[in-house]
Amino acid sequence: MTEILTIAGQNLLSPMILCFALGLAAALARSELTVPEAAAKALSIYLLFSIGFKGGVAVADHGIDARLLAALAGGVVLSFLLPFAAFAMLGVLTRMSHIDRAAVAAHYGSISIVTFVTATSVLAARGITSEGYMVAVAAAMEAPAIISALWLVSRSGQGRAEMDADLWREILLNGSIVLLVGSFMIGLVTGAPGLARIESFIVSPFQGVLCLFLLDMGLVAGRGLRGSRGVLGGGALLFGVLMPLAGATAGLGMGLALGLSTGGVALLMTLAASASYIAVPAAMRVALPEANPSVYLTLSLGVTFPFNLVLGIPLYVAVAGAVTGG
Amino acid sequence: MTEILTIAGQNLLSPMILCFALGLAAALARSELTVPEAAAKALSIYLLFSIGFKGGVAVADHGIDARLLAALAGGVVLSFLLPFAAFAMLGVLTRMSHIDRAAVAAHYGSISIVTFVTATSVLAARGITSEGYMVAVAAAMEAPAIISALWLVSRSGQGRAEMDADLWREILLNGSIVLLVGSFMIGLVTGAPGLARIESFIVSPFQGVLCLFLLDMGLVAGRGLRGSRGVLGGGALLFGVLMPLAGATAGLGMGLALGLSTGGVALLMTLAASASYIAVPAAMRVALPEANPSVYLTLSLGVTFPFNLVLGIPLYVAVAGAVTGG
Amino acid sequence: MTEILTIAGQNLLSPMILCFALGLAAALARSELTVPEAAAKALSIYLLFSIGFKGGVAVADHGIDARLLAALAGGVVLSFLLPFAAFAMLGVLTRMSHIDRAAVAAHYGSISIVTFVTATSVLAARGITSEGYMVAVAAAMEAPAIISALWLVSRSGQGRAEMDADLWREILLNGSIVLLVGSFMIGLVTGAPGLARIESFIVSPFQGVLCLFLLDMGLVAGRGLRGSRGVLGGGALLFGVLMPLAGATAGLGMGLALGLSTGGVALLMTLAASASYIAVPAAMRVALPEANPSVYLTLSLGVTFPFNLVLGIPLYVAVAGAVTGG
Amino acid sequence: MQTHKARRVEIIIEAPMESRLTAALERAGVTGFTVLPVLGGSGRSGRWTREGQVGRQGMVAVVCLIRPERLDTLLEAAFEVVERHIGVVSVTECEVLRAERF
Amino acid sequence: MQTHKARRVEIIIEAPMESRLTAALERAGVTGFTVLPVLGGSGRSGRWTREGQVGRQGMVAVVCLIRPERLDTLLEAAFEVVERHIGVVSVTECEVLRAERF
Amino acid sequence: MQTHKARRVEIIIEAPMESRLTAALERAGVTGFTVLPVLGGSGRSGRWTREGQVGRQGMVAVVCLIRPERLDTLLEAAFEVVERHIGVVSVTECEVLRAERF
Ligand SMILES: Nc1ncnc2c1ncn2[C@@H]1O[C@H](COP(=O)(O)O)[C@@H](O)[C@H]1O
Ligand SMILES: Nc1ncnc2c1ncn2[C@@H]1O[C@H](COP(=O)(O)O)[C@@H](O)[C@H]1O
Ligand SMILES: Nc1ncnc2c1ncn2[C@@H]1O[C@H](COP(=O)(O)O)[C@@H](O)[C@H]1O
Ligand code: NA
Ligand code: NA
Ligand code: NA
Repeated sequence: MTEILTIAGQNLLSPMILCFALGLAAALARSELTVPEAAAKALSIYLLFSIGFKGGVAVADHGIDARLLAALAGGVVLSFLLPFAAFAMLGVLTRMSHIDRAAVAAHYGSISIVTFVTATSVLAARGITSEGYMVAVAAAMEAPAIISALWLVSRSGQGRAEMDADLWREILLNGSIVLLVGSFMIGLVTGAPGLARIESFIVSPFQGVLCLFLLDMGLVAGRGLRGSRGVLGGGALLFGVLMPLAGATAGLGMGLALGLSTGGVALLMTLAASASYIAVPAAMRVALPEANPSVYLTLSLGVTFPFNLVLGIPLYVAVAGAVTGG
Repeated sequence: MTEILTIAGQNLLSPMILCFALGLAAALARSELTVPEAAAKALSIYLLFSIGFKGGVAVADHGIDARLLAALAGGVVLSFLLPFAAFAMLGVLTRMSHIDRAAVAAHYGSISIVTFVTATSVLAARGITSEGYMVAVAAAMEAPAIISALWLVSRSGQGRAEMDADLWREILLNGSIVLLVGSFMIGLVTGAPGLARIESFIVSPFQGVLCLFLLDMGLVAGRGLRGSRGVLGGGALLFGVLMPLAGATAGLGMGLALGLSTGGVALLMTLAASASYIAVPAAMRVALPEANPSVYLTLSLGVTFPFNLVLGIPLYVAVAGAVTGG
Repeated sequence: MTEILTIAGQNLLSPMILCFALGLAAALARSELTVPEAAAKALSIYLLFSIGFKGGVAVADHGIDARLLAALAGGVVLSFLLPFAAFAMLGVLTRMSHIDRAAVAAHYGSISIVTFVTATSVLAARGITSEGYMVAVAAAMEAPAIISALWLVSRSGQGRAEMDADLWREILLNGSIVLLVGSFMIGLVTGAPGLARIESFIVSPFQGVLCLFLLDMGLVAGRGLRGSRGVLGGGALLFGVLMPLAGATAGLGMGLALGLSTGGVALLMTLAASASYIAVPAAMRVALPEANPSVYLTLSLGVTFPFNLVLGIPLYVAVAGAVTGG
Repeated sequence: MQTHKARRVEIIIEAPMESRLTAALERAGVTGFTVLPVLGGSGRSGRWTREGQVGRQGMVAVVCLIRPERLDTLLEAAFEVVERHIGVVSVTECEVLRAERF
Repeated sequence: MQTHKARRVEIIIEAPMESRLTAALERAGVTGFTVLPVLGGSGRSGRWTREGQVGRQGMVAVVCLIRPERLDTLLEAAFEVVERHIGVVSVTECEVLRAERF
Repeated sequence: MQTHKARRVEIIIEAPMESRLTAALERAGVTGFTVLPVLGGSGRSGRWTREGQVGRQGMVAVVCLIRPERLDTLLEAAFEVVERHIGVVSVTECEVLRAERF
């Protein structure tokens, strides 16, 4: 317990979280501060490239771990199953339409890579290592949840999901998956000598870049929250906090079953607890245009993302440490 | 005197000033070289964040200085009063309309944060320290001058200033104030440990980023100058050089009265000498649409900004050193 | 021979080339991964500034080399003459129209600065030094080829080239020439002390930035290739590989005649072998609007650029080493 | 296809005035509008380009499709805001699909 | 100068649907179109701006100049794509130079 | 509100030609125009998007509101520049506020 509080306190007072809070506050106060779209996208490319590359180098260093494939499969299973839990929980807590519930469920089965990146930086600050291939697991968990959600819609007969080959390609080859997996493989191939050549670009400035990126995330989340006041009822807000906890619990079980390290368990909990706000929303606009974007974006970006960032991650790290004895 | 020449010489041959000169020359020669708007904005976010954060950390390290509040008040007073001096000087030197004079006056009471940043980098290069809270003073000096200018207009009855609650919010919560104050507070809270985590992002590359940013400022200033040939007469040009000297003198007096360090005095002189070209122009377009933007932009960005950068800052640093004996 | 294979192998497995390959693969697989235009332009500004500055500092350190002017003249001569070789080779290998041949020829006489930058990074990785003024040679080689191409068109009477003073200014003061020459001169003036101030910005992150930039180049080249399938016949493709080899041979001869160092010869070979895809295409759209942009862009960006990057540069470095005994 | 008469109003205005214009449009009962970026332009107050700018100066184009009978209310609301500022307002006749949206 | 009657169709649509719309236009025999960026807007589904977005959400404007006789085919193709999605379609009469291009 | 007849000319042209076009317009006595960015498009010379580009290729849209009687001068000036280049020109009838501005 004190462990949790210590981590939470340290986390709360880290420059990253304070930057996020600054962005949130600025947006809620209607400041015109903005990070240009192109700059925010460039920062996210940097973060994805850096984390993928470092993951690949870590795997190259330690040799391909036998658990790599098992972990990938475990992540995919989680991403497939979590939407069902989310869908059911929304049925209990809210009066959302069938389609909205399915769309939200897709988001919570998928993952938020920024939440993942922030968790890796919390682990790094505490000196906890993790499996390098967790970035590959993150990539593998992006898409399966979409299938579950579309299946939930088609089963109900209350809507029509528009899936075509183009959409599948867009989902599976979306920018963050390609960049994450691609840079992971580059890191794997070039290993430590490759890292040495670009270390002062992708390692040292990483946490500072993350600060600016989270500042922008705070601005975007805050603007989203302001624009959608009244969209979410109390039940939905509750869902936005309970669902990550449920996801983290599932991630914990899976992580232990896979025999991951303390850091690996904490990251899998974070992945399961996080909700997508880039890849899945775009897919939903195409496949389920009737679902209300305000609902799913506000939940995933306005509620769950801040919750994970501020309270969730320290909690998951502490629990993973306690359970694995790490 | 030799001191001034030495500093001026070193300053003139620094990469920053040469980058500014390159931009200016390229624009005047009508090269199509441009820094994309989004990139320039990203660079300015970096500079503001870095300088605010480092200021906060400095204050956290040395403890809250008793003079902090006094310095803030002193800055606000300067920003309120300088527009009256500017307005009067314009009346003597030029035949500008009442409204144009008021609009220009607002710019010179307010501050240019890039000029401030460049001055901190000149101080750093000479090993002169300054009060960390000077960035907060800079933020506090952005807005008051606008009030003075609008009062000058309403008093004259020769125009109508459109002020509404929205405009006040836009001015007080404009991007650079929020970012500067916000990152100052983050630095204050996280202190040296926070800085350690992001040092290689916000400290080491700082001067290089400033170079590219000044390159862009040179391009923008040069394009502005080309587009507004003939807008300014000799009197206005003279104002663009005399007013910063007047402002610096006022800043010197205030700095000595406040008992600031050598570096602090030099920075307050720089702030008082500098003229806004971001926040105030936008406010003027809303509040005083009849004022001619070419006049105030050309003066502040095309004349006073280069003057301060090249000659003003070394002069203020040398004078502050001589007067405080620092 | 083994030397070539070693260099080629090391090059192939460097993070830079793998990033380029990742971008190419992503684009060919129709992933929606993109680097925002503003970010890509910002990266290229960084690369040009950094390489120009470092070149200037190198010249400042070693003193102005007597061969500087000769090297500039040599580069200009190459740029003037190579279009004739290209034009003739296209006549033999393809059935392109006169105008298309001239337009393509202009590209191959001019240079690709990214190819040059990549070559400097390969040299640096192998510890081979080169003349700092090679960046000035690169800048000098951008424009002359355009004149040769327009002369080829006007001589033939089969088209009309639209040249005006504006176009000359646009070509001679295009962004990359101005930035390269400007930062070279800044480096020359500020020398090692200037470098020390911005070293952690322009030196250490350089190779990492190059990685992200080449990722984007891969994406752009891949999208270009997809969009222009069928535009090039086998003869044109062959030209895209043979012409750089011919250019490199000319560059080798010129480099030896000039008495350049091993690194200098390798860089001059690279410059001669590379083809423009920024400055020249824009000039061709204005001067020779009837020439088909798909043809020259696909050849220079889709065929020759990857060829040089992957095979050409290691070959030129190895040959330069073998011939100069460096 | 079934189309319906409407008007397309295009207002080019300084960026700092954008939020004031759209607020006025909303007060005037306009149900929708679209904001497009502007790179540069020229008019009585001279030539400008986005590249010669720092900060959020510059202009935007606000496009508004509206039923013909509501045009006058819109123009009055827009004029109120535009009056003292630089910028231009143009109105074109057009047809729209899905009239229920306007 | 010699001009020719044509129609200018403007379709404002969500960015993720852009490639589907342009593919449908091409299938309907449209020979050309231009895509413009959109900064923000407002409609039945509320207000949005590019700044309140992550990823590739947002909208684009697709402008299509077309011979009058081809208008119906185009509108049907566009409607097919737009139908279930947010966005607006407007048609204006216009004149074009160089009719051979359309 | 009082409006005045005018024409809205929209010229979509390659970015390297922009300055030549606006210079020609100014020589033809055009008092104002607005330049909008273009993301991509398709035409006789094929499909292009801003993302498949390096450097300053790409296109822009130049919008020009003009009194009807000046239209021909404008079109001739524009045609001069556009003639050998890819791009399209369209003209729409419109009404403008504040006629004294045109
Ligand atoms: N005739 C026009 N056609 C199109 N845009 C115009 C016209 N006149 C002015 N504008 C736009 O409105 C801005 C301000 O115009 P003005 O108020 O005349 O200075 C210009 O920079 C243009 O972007
Ligand atoms: N009346 C209108 N005029 C111009 N643009 C509109 C209009 N209505 C909707 N839009 C645009 O279409 C988008 C979606 O509209 P809607 O489907 O009504 O939510 C809005 O965000 C606007 O960009
Ligand atoms: N019918 C059209 N409608 C709208 N824009 C067009 C049309 N035709 C061409 N364009 C635009 O003009 C550019 C060049 O067209 P083209 O000269 O036909 O290759 C295209 O990339 C489009 O941006
Ligand atoms: Na999840
Ligand atoms: Na001041
Ligand atoms: Na060449």
